[in-house]
Amino acid sequence: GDDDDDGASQTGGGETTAGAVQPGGTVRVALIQPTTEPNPLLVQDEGGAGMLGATGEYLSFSDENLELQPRLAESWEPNDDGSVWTFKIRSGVTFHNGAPMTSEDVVATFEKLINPDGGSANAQSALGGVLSAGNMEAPDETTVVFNLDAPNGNFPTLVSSANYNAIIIPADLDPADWGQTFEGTGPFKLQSFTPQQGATFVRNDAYWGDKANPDTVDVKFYAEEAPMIVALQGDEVDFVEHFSVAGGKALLDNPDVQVIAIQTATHRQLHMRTDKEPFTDARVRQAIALAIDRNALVDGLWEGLADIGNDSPFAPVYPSTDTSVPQREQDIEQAKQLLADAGAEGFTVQLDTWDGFEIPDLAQLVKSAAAEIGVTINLNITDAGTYYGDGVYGKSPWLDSVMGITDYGHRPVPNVYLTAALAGDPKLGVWNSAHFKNDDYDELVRQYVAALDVETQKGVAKQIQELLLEETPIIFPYFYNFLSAAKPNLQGAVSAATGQFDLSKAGFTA
Amino acid sequence: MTTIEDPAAPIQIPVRDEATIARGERLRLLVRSPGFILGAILVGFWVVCALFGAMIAPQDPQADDILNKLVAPSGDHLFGTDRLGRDVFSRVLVGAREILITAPLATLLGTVIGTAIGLVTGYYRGLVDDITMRIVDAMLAVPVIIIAFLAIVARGASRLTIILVIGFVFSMIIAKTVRAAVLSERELDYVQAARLRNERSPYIMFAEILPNVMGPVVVEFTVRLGYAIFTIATLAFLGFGADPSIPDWGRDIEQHYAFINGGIWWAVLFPSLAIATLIVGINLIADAIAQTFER
Amino acid sequence: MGRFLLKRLGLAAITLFLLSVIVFFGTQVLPGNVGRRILGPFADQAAVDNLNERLGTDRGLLTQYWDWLTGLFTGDFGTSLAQNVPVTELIGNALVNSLKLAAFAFVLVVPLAIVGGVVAALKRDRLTDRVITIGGLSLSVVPEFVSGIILILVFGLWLDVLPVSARAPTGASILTQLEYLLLPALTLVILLFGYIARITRAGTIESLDADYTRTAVLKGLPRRTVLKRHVLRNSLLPTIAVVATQTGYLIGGLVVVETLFNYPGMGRLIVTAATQKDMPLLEAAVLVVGTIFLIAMLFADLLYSLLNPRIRYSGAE
Amino acid sequence: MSAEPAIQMEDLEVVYRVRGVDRPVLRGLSITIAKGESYGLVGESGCGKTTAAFTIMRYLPRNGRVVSGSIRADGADLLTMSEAEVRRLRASTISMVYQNPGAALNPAIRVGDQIAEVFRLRGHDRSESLDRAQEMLRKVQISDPAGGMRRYPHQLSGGGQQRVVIAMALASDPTLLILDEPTTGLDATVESEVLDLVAALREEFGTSVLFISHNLAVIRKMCERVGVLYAGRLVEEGEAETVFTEPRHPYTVGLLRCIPRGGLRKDRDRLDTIPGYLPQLGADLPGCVFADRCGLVQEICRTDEPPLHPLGNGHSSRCHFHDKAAEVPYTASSIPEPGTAPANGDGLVRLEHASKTFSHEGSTVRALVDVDLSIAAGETLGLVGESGCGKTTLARVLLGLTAPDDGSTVELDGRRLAARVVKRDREQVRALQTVFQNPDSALNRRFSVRRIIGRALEKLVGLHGKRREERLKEIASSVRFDERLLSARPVQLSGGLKQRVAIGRAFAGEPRVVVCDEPTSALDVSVQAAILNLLADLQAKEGVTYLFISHDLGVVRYLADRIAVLYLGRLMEVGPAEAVFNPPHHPYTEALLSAVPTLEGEERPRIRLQGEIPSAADPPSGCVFHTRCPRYLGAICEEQEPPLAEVERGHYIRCHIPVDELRRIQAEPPPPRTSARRVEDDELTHGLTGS
Ligand SMILES: Nc1ncnc2c1ncn2[C@@H]1O[C@H](COP(=O)(O)OP(=O)(O)OP(=O)(O)O)[C@@H](O)[C@H]1O
Ligand SMILES: Nc1ncnc2c1ncn2[C@@H]1O[C@H](COP(=O)(O)OP(=O)(O)OP(=O)(O)O)[C@@H](O)[C@H]1O
Ligand SMILES: [Mg+2]
Ligand SMILES: [Mg+2]
Repeated sequence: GDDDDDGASQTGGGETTAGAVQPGGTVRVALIQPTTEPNPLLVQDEGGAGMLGATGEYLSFSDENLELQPRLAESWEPNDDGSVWTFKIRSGVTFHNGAPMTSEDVVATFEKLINPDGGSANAQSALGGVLSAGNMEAPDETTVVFNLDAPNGNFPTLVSSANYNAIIIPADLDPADWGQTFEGTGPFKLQSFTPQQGATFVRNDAYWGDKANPDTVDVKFYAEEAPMIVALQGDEVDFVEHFSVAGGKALLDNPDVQVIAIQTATHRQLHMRTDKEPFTDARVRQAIALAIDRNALVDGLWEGLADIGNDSPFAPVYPSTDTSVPQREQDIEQAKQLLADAGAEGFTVQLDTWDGFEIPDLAQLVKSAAAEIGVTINLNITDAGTYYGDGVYGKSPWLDSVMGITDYGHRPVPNVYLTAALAGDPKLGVWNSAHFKNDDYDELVRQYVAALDVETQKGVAKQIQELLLEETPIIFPYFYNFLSAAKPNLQGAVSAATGQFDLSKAGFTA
Repeated sequence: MTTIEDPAAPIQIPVRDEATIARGERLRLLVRSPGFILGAILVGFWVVCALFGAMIAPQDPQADDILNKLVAPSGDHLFGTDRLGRDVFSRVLVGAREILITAPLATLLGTVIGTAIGLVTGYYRGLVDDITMRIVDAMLAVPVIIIAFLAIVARGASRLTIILVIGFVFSMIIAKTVRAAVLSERELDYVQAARLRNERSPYIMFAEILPNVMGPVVVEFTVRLGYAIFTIATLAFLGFGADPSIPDWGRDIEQHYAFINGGIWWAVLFPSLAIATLIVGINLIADAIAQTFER
Repeated sequence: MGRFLLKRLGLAAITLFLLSVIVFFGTQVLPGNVGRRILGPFADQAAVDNLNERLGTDRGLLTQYWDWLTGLFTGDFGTSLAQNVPVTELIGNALVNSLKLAAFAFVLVVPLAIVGGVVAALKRDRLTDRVITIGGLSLSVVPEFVSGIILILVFGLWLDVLPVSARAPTGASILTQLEYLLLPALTLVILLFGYIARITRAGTIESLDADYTRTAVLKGLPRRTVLKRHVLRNSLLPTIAVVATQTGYLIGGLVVVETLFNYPGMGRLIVTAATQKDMPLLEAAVLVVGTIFLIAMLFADLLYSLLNPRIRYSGAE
Repeated sequence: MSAEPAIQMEDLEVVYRVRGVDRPVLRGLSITIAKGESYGLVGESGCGKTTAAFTIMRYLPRNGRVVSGSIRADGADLLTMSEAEVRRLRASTISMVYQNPGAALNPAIRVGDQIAEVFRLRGHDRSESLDRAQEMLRKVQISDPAGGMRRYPHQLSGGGQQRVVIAMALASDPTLLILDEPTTGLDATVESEVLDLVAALREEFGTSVLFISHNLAVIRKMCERVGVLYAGRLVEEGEAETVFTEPRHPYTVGLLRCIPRGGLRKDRDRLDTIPGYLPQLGADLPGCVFADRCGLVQEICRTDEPPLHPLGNGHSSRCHFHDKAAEVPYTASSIPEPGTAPANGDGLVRLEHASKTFSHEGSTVRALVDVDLSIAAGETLGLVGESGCGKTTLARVLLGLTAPDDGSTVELDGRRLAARVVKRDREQVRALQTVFQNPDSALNRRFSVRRIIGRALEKLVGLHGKRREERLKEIASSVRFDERLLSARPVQLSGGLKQRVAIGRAFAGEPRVVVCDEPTSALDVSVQAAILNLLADLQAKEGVTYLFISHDLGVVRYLADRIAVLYLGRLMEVGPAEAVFNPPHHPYTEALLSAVPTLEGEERPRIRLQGEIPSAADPPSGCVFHTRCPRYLGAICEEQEPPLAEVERGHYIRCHIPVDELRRIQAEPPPPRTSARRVEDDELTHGLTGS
């Protein structure tokens, strides 16, 4: 079931042109410029993830439906409580340099990623508290055993492509040198790479699976979205790895472009500090949430290409989300009433955030929504560096502000959102900008994480969703789609919400 | 002894030399030149908008209406609506305020500091002058936009930062111009005459020389003002500006230029025209002033 | 002349040194911590400290400056923090791109503007003059992001005759490369034409009004000869200086144009380096831009003195 | 040679369009210059001389236009010619040389090429043109013509540049050569050489000359016929001799009376002036153009334009009362009684071993070398010398504006003065004031006259408020400056009025010594006369001491009690005015004096200086004058610097030649020109060795 995906939809005026895909060819890709060197440990941006995924492969690939497609792992099994996971590694796979890929390489890769001094910050945000260094074994060439810190039902996802740093690299390769060769096992291998300009990849004829269709993939980096869009319109690229609704309006209405939309959990969190006036009272937080017209946001900001959020991280895309929990809708009257009840009418508060994506727009819309219930919001919009600061409590507007908007990228499971952003234990809740502390909640999350099957998860999820609706430490207004665009004659291009793209099956129709 | 050889003749205005035109005459000429008039109309319009824009504007420039975003110009919205459904016409009118506060202040700051530096270095010359001019040269080797950019990344995009950094860079350019004027001015005999009265150097610099270099200073001010607007708009375009709900031409363009290829031109065109007309207006004035001083 | 040159060179060297000081200490004002910038907000503080120590960014500023300066002399510009490649490599690529664009823009605009300025001067105060000066002025005050966008729309999308990004596919011929560079270069032409034409006009008028031109006319020389031999030679002197002063901007200040046309030149490199707090890259890039500017000024001085015997021989007397 | 005149202007009316109005500049000008004739055009600044010249060249400014009249050059109607014909005319028939040769040559082209251009135009090929150009340079007596070819204009001296311009003008072998103030701005010594050259070349080429100048003496020397222009109208015309000896127009009479000619002295004679100003450009002048300033004016003068009355022998005057012209009443009052006794022997100001060395770009210039000089209270010391000899430097050292070298002493009242004015006390600063050469530069153009003089009163005398205002008015009246003009700015004043303001400022602090650095050289003669009178009056009244610098020997002679002669920063001669002006004097002084053309036109024995002033950066050995000395003695001059010896009481000369020898040889006619320099005079040498 590789081709017809429910999660990905083709929208826009563009239709794929029918006809047989021709072999070979060069696919020209527009990719947002990576912010760091290509280094599996350092990458924490979309462009960088795209580079990793261009030649590297993961144990499994998290597809548009958040299902895991086996790649370097053929299969995986948990023990009874989900605290030990055993992965069967594919045999006969070689790196581009010809060396065989074995379980040793897998263990070495993950040891490097979670190394407490100098590992990958991003990989650790997923694996922290789940997997500790030294707890992996490779009993034979094709087996890897992960001994987890605590039971975890979603562990395979955490080591899949969703954790984009986790490409398997040779055990003896220093990740800092990865950029010189782009060593990996994927269907394409590096031909050339120029920092800040682009890279060219060619077919790996020694690939273990179906050989890639295009001869070459030519990636150009773009510092901004607009020129990428223009490049596609001007026929200078065939595939735009990612674009936004706001910047890509021209593509959405354009019959000469195919737009590929993937439902994701990417979202914004509007936090309100539960330990600071005026938001100590849950009714005040609810009032703000009720003032916002989410339908208008989804239609206006996202042209409908987003899911409405219900003030919990449980996005509609997650199988574990209980969709029967009633959706919060705009209700100005009730909001005013709640404010009156809480005795907090007409206050003024500052909203901190940064200048990226549609965030300033959202901030302004929140500001005018709040104005409707008599609340004055002053915007303080800075650059990302200022907003995130040092990323620790006391040194970061993100974590210290009374009210703020933070961007959260897509995760295949909601675990990070549930713990890092909301857990009361400061060791776990490292990004808890709302300073939310609720023991019931913490217990529910523990249960959710340990649950091994979707039905159990769903049961716990319902309780969490209801609890968060009541408490509303964070407003989740929407989860928006990941959009890629391609020329109509390009078929089979696949992208992932985490930034990787797979063009091995891509090709041009006549 | 009391014979008056020169009769009490009427004041000789341009008798001796048609080319030297008295000040009043100069002003009259200036005010009459078509370039100046056009420039004054353009700039005057925007100044009125800056002062009373909020009253003139048909709608609240900050009021969003997300479901009516990017609507083409029509009777309801003369210039259409922007990405949040705000009225572009109102935003353009009110947007004059932001730039007409920052740009003149920045230029004024640069002019005042630059004039002072230019006067002092040009008057004293010597080592201080050499060092100052080398530093100025070194600073000017880096493009203005880069310096401004670094300062803003460093200090945040507050109005104050923008004023300070642009003022700072301009002060060097202006210092060079003023210095050159002072260098030739200080060779004139009235400066020696002042020394022969035991005047203090500050008096000579600021009371005697300064009025005589005001011509280049005024010209520099107007020319720089145009550049200040250009630079500030460019910074806003690069994404530096304070609260995005406050109308700002450069930033509004930045927010919408990506829509152009989707056929949505109004949200960019009108603020662009606003910037262009304002700068053209200022340059026309600058040109007219420069020409009057040249005579 | 040797003396004149030597003096200029000496001054340029001092200026360059000051520039290095300004650049180095100026970039230190950027907020935030280098290690934190690289590792991102989510990284562990210990890892950040570790990295800072490894990068040497925890040492005293003067020590860092000294190391940097001595490094420069041995051709070691340092390693980019963000990209972990030698800074020279990144700058090399960007610089070549910037130089190409700048050269192309110059080749287009300088002759055009000189002709425009001279024609305006000859038709002083007549309609042609007004059209050239006011028209040029109006064009030159339209910010690049406005003119660039319009050019993209008209030539790239509607007429679809020119590529919209400036970067030609690798291995493209010179001609193709120029085709790709045409739109950004045109944007710069629009920006610079009015300015250069204005200076040329002023210079030409000055030399048209000069006594030596009168002498030439009164000698009975044909108008063409007067213009070619007597007027232009002297009138282009100010233009040289002005063209030179634009190089700094053209090499390092094209942030907007490079962004619009997705052209990886020095301007964008500097902006990226600044936002990423990639100090070695930022410092080196700004220094390179400044140096090129100074070289251009030096070159202009030289040319100026070659065309102007007063300067050429002043050292000799 | 045909009988056609070289140029014939007939009823020429020329206007300039200023702010939309046509303003007449030339009013019915008719001048005819015969082939081979030299014609002089004189008149105050702004009367239209240059306009006339450019009209002939068909080179009026863009706003200028010929309204009516005709010009015929060699028979052809010049005003109706096509552009191409005009070009041919300029290339072959009429050439022009004008003031400021430095600007007239293209700075970027070698002079040889600039001259050769003319020959190329006439169809010669490149190398031939260059040869001919070199030949022209030889003709204009450029030393080393071959080397001169390769020089750039800035590498030549002012005189050299003017020679090149003349060479260029004559290269086309024109019928008519127009010279517009060709020597204004040049030193008298250089001027006389250039004038000699022009005269010689005119003879050689047989060219007609239109010679424009405001210097009557120069015109007298150079021209056969002369026309006097006033406000665009020719008011008198005739043989130069006749016009200058028997002027028949009040304007000409006035001009001649203004000039401090030989023999006039401030204590005996008063210069006459012409009151008022030239009418404004384009003023409506229905009657006689000169009526407003004329001492003979009658009602008819204001209403009826006088015709050009022929007076016989080509002499004509445009005056209703031409027969009474010579009797125009004098405007000036009598000589004022001296207030204090002039010139008592004691030095009020003294310079001792005053030296000044400038270093510039590695080379050093000794602008002043060991000058000893004292000026007595109440006297006027005239300081003369060629341009660059250090006159201004000396003045600035005295004033404290330039610090002299160590070892130099400046004393006032026997008390040593600080080197810099800032270190001097208020009384000392007050005591020494100055009047600068150029009032445009000396007066702050942003200040009103009131502020300019008032500030001096405040700073120097400490007067404020009402007392300041009172004193201000007193000063204004003593410099004859209408107090109604006190709020005017300098730009609104004429040159003469500006200089009065400058003088008023200098006198505000009741100074004891006033340094006047060429105070009248930027002014017209009539204005100059008024200023000189004023200075003389002020001295008589206030008893001030003057250090009066000028390159115009006539002016110096009129005003100075004693005279000092500087050459290359050295004092060559100093003594009472009459002693210096009469033999025996230093050969350099002798040469300076003989270079000045006189109004009387009498051909004085001419001593010519050879070569150019040596560079002050690299002065000759021995006597610095030996390279140019017409009375060069021999090796001793090159080896030994002569002392400044007292030859008579109070008269010092720095020369190896004994004073008696000087007296004797200077009474004789000068040695022939060619032998001037290196020929040894046995007798002299003997005389010297004998002593
Ligand atoms: N282009 C012009 N436009 C208007 N007025 C002019 C122009 N050129 C000269 N004038 C005026 O015309 C008058 C005559 O000028 P012109 O230069 O012919 O006088 P001149 O006798 O040569 O004076 P000078 O001795 O100062 O050279 C002056 O009042 C001058 O100011
Ligand atoms: N500031 C200076 N720096 C260098 N050299 C100078 C300076 N001022 C004067 N000189 C030189 O000193 C010499 C004497 O100059 P000074 O101005 O005293 O001459 P002057 O007799 O007043 O000449 P003029 O008649 O032209 O006014 C000249 O060679 C001049 O070039
Ligand atoms: Mg003249
Ligand atoms: Mg002098």
